[in-house]
Amino acid sequence: MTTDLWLRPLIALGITLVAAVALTVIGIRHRQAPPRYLRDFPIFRSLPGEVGRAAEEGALIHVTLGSGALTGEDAMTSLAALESLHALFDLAAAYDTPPLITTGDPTLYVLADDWMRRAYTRLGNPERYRPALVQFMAATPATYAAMAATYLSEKGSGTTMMLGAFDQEVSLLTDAVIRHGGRAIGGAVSPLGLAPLFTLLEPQQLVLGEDLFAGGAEATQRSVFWASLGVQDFLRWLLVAGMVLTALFSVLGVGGP
Amino acid sequence: MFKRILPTAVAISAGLLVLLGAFIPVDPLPQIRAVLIDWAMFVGAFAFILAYLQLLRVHLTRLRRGGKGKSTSLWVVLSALVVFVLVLWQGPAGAVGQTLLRGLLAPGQSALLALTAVTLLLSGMRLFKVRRNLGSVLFLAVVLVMLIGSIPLAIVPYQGAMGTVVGVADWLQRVPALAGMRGLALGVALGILLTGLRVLFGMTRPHSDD
Amino acid sequence: MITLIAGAIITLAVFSYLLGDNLLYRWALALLVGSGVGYALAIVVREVLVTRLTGTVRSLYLVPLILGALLLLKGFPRFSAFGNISMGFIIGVGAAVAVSGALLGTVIPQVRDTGAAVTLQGGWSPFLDGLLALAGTILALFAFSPRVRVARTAEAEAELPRPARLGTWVQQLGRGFITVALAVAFGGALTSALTLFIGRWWAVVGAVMEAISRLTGS
Amino acid sequence: MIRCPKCNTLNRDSSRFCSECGAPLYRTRIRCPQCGTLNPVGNIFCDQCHTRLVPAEETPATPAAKLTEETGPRVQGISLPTRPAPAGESGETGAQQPMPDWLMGFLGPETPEPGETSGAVPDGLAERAEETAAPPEEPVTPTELPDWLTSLAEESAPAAVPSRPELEPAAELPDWLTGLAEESAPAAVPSRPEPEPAAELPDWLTGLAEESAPAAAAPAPEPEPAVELPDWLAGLVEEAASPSPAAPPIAAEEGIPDWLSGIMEEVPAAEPILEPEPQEPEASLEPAALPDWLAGVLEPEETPAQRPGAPAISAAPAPDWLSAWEEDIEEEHPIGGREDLSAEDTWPEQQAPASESARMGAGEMAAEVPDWLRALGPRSGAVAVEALPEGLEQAELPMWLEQLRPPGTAPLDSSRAPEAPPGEEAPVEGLTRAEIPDWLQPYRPTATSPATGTSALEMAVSAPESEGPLSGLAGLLPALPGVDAPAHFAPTMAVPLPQTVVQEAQLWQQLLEGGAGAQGRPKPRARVTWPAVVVRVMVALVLVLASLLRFSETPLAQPPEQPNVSALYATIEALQPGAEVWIAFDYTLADVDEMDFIVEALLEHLLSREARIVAVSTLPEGPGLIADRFAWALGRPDVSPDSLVSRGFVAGGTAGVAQILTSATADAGPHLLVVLTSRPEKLKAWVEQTAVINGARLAEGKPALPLVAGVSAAAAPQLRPYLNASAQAGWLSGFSGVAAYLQARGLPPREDISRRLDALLVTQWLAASLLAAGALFYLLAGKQKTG
Repeated sequence: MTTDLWLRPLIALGITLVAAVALTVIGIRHRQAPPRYLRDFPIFRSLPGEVGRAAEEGALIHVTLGSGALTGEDAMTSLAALESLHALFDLAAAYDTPPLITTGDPTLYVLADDWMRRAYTRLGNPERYRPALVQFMAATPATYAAMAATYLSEKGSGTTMMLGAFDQEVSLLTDAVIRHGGRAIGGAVSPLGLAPLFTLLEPQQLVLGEDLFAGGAEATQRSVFWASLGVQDFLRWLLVAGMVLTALFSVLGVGGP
Repeated sequence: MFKRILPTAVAISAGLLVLLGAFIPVDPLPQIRAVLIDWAMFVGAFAFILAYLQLLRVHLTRLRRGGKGKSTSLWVVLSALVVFVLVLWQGPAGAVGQTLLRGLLAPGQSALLALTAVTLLLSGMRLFKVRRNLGSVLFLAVVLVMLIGSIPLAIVPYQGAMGTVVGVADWLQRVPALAGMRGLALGVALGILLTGLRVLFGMTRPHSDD
Repeated sequence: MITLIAGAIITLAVFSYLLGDNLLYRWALALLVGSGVGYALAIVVREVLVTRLTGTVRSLYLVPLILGALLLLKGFPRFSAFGNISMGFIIGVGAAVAVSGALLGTVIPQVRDTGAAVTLQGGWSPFLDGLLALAGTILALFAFSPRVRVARTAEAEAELPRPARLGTWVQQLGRGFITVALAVAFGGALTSALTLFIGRWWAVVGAVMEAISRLTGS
Repeated sequence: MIRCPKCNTLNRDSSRFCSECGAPLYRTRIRCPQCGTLNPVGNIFCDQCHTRLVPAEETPATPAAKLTEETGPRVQGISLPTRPAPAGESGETGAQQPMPDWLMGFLGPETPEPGETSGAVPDGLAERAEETAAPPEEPVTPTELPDWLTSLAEESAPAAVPSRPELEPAAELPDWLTGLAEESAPAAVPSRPEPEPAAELPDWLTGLAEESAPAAAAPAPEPEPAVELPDWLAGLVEEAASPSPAAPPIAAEEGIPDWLSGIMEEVPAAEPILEPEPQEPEASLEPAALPDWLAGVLEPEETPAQRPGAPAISAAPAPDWLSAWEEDIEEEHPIGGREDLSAEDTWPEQQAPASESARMGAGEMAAEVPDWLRALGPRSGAVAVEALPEGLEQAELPMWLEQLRPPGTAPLDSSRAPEAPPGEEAPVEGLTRAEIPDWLQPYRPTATSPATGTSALEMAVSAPESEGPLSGLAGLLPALPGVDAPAHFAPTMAVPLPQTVVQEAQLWQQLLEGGAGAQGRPKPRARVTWPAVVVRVMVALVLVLASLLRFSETPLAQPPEQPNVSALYATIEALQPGAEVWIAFDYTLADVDEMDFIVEALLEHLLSREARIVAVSTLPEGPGLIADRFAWALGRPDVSPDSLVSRGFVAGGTAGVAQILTSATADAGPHLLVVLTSRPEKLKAWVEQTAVINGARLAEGKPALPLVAGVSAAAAPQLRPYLNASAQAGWLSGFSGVAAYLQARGLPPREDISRRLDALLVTQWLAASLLAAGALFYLLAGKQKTG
């Protein structure tokens, strides 16, 4: 047991270096000849479509980003959720039917606020950006979900997007969606957050676990994101090989449990 | 300069230092990691101040504009200011802090999460309205076994049947659910790894204006 | 006594949501949000800022103090760009901590334990359980692989080359294991919520009984 | 299904890459936010409605900036997510000259490829764009030049034409204009594997091939040879392009016919777009030297069977008006049969009067041939071409021209053709002023001051300077349009637009402006139907009753035996008196009702083992919870205050946990770490950072720090992989876990614990039956609906 603990940082360092090298190699190879096939993620491509539909119906798009702090465990989950909404920020700024973005963590609020302001600046009219578009709603997950749910009933939301670090409290949001109607798209990484979303959304509206990290690739279409998916695949085979080898050693009784 | 280059440089250097501090347990790297993490928490506190001020601004605007939701905004602003001042003055262990905790915050938030018992049930009951496939049948069957099998009945005649349901519930949690949770967790860990590496190597710069 | 009565009132106000979105519920929620934010900020200021700035190694916190001040400039759109450095610092450290945690706390231990569970030492039953857990974990992992080509319709299935059809099977089985995991999580969440539900109503009944006994003096 | 241009494999509609060869399957442009037009990436303003596409201060320095991985393509203006074209695939990026405005007006918004929902265009707007745009025809790709023209193109195409990805042709344009559109963005001209056999040219055109061949042989000095518009169009282009005199046509010096040279210099090659176009198969690419409008004109209509990208098989059918006289020519002068005719006597002037049928009611116009045809000139071997039918303007317009007549404008007779606008220079020697067809006249933008009818620009130029050193002098400084123009300068169309077009524009405008206004009109909320409220209230009532009522005196439920609970008990039981135990209070206020029982059970056992408790929390509400639980602990007998120490709140989530545990490697480190949490990511953070710390502790030769956990029932399933992995020292979850732990300690069963356990059992059974009932209801309801 003790050698394994000492060995663990070394293996972790090795995996990080392998991932970094793979990201560079696959990135370069990807730019020359795109991969033979990649599963597409229609749900992220439909996000910008929602802006147009909302613009036509005059309805509100409500984006809830969850309570994942940027210094915490869910930092990268919150960042992945923001990256998958990249195209939405630009289009919303362009059509001037901006979504209402809410979050339950201060650091995530500051970053989301930055992204929205930059979308307007990229469009060339930073003065049309209004600070109320991105709101920090509450300090605890339960009150955040309940408060966000009241916005659905107040503003008659057209589309509700629940992407990010959610747990059991997302059920308050799904209940509001059932009561007040409107379209919904949801994605989370924790099973506690996915379970209520599973009962509310159809398969094509639900983003399961690792798929949330593919949102950036679909939204920004940058080759570094597609290369990341390629590296994730490469590392996936590495993990499977590791599990099978460990199992073999374990069956043969080599190496402690 | 301030918009792009400096933030990216700071993010990459601080990130790599913290990463090496975790992977190479050789002094002074772990100490540098601890200091940088402590600083990150310190700077995070300022983000909380900013978010607090923005919350007050939004609700004060709604108050000024009047109309629907005016009274709720009044409650939010008043309670936010009063509680902040009192708890800042006395601290969490003070009389005001404890009374607030036991009389308002804990019961209120518990009640909100207790509401999820009803909302989960209601959304679970509509499962077959949303999805009518093999997946939802499997989902419902496992939920039923979990609910019935998590607490064994003390009444003797049901011991036999009850035992199998409890046994199945336990097996479900120990093997297939464990496999699914691990697959989900490992997939998410890979996603976190690559998203983090993109930030650490400056390939994506969520913090800069570009 | 006051906390009990107050707790009961706020609980009933929150549960009034079941009857419909009413003003009582909105006020109770507003009170919870406002006091929750005020309480949390007071703790953060006291326990994080004040303790460090008045502590022994005050000088160590000069740099984060500057970064914090720059972050406050994010509140003014014109100077917002100066806050990018602070966000860069937070996101850089957060990314490193998340990556190191993911590798050291999730990837390596989970890979090792999934393999280690396949052992003949405990007899056939644990061995089969371990084997099924190993297969399930691998299938659940491949349920997300973008390289696994999935055919959603019969014609698309016919077009896929034979080895790729295996991908569809892998993904469906992997999703099966994940559905079982989500169902178990749903059961756990419901159990937890029911525990809180019972606790809250017992607290309300307790408070009412307490109030009655205080009033009637018995 | 989309067919891959590279290997012809069929792919699913939504595929982004070919499943066989991996070639990308989609295109990109910058979609104008105002009118939805897809503009070439190089544009700063939208070609259609002039909305600014590029942020004010970031106009790109050089349009031909190299695409790099880091900076990625300089997304100029509002760019829908554009997949950067890897530099290798798209060939070098050349500067793309924006198509002349008057031409773009005809092209209209580009409709997406059938079947491909360009995800970035909102569905609603995409559909509206489809409704308003003309039904998309099968796009005539510039690649299918008839063989006879391709050979011509080879001879006239300069060798050094850089390869350029072809642009997507405007789909719904008539052929002759499509040619024009493509000409302004000519197809890439890769090196051709083998020259196509010279097909039999119609006589009147063969001359063209030879005459233009020598010109092409001379290497074009630089830049790429722009194709010359026919005079009747060239005149228009010069006027619309800019006041500055057009560069002298290159072809003029080297003897290329005027109509050819004019086109070559007026409309240089288009800039390549970012998105790698589906690569047309090599063989079918057409040379850039020939004017596409001509190719379009001389090509036969693309037969539907000929799918874009398919190798060019047969020449596109000539439009009706041309094919009409080709037949006539065939009858009287079979093509290719008349080598003996010399160059002089092959042109209409010297021809015998055209046969009656070819004239299409020709009047006195037989002699006066339109310039663009006269420039084709007598060719050696070209068959004598009958006099053109009656002047094109008068003749009954051919079908392909008729489509272009704007609605409601009656055909004008040539007499009303406007004279050259005032201030036009004298026609250049050798260039005859083209007679602009009447239907094009209304669309010539003229800037006239309302009062005097003279151009407002001329007024600005003729007015004497009022201040500065040149005051009093007039006309010295060139008038910069838009800068010096007087305030009331308002360019007006010569003819008011028809009502239908104006209404449609207003509708679009309302839609776009209404976006913000419509924000105030929230979508009507779905009324909450009373059955839903009844079900909701019934479910809540049933649960409340089940929670509060007592169904039997004897306990219904018994605590489950859980190995992890026994392991936890053993670990705490093995603690030495005075051992330091760190407890992390990481549950939220919402879980207080469940976690309190767990905390009390563990605290009670730890205090009975005389352990020194150090409490810490990574949640803001943690210190309050710690104080509350410590107050409860101090209320118990024989508990001294100094055995309870609170380190308070540590911010930063995982970072905070790492910071706490970093100090744990100091010598007086803890002997046991107890994590009490209801949020899975909190325990994951503690488990992961403990692994990091134990690595460091191991390096210092210290034993690893054991970790035990008390988690809520909700978090348990998700944490089981972590708890098994590291917390071999044991863990418990939920209220049933507390009951099992107390039973493991051998304590007498507590009344409140067993009653609460019974209530939990009953509510769980009730919940299971409600779920089953719901499922049954919707299954039956579904059957009725489908039945």
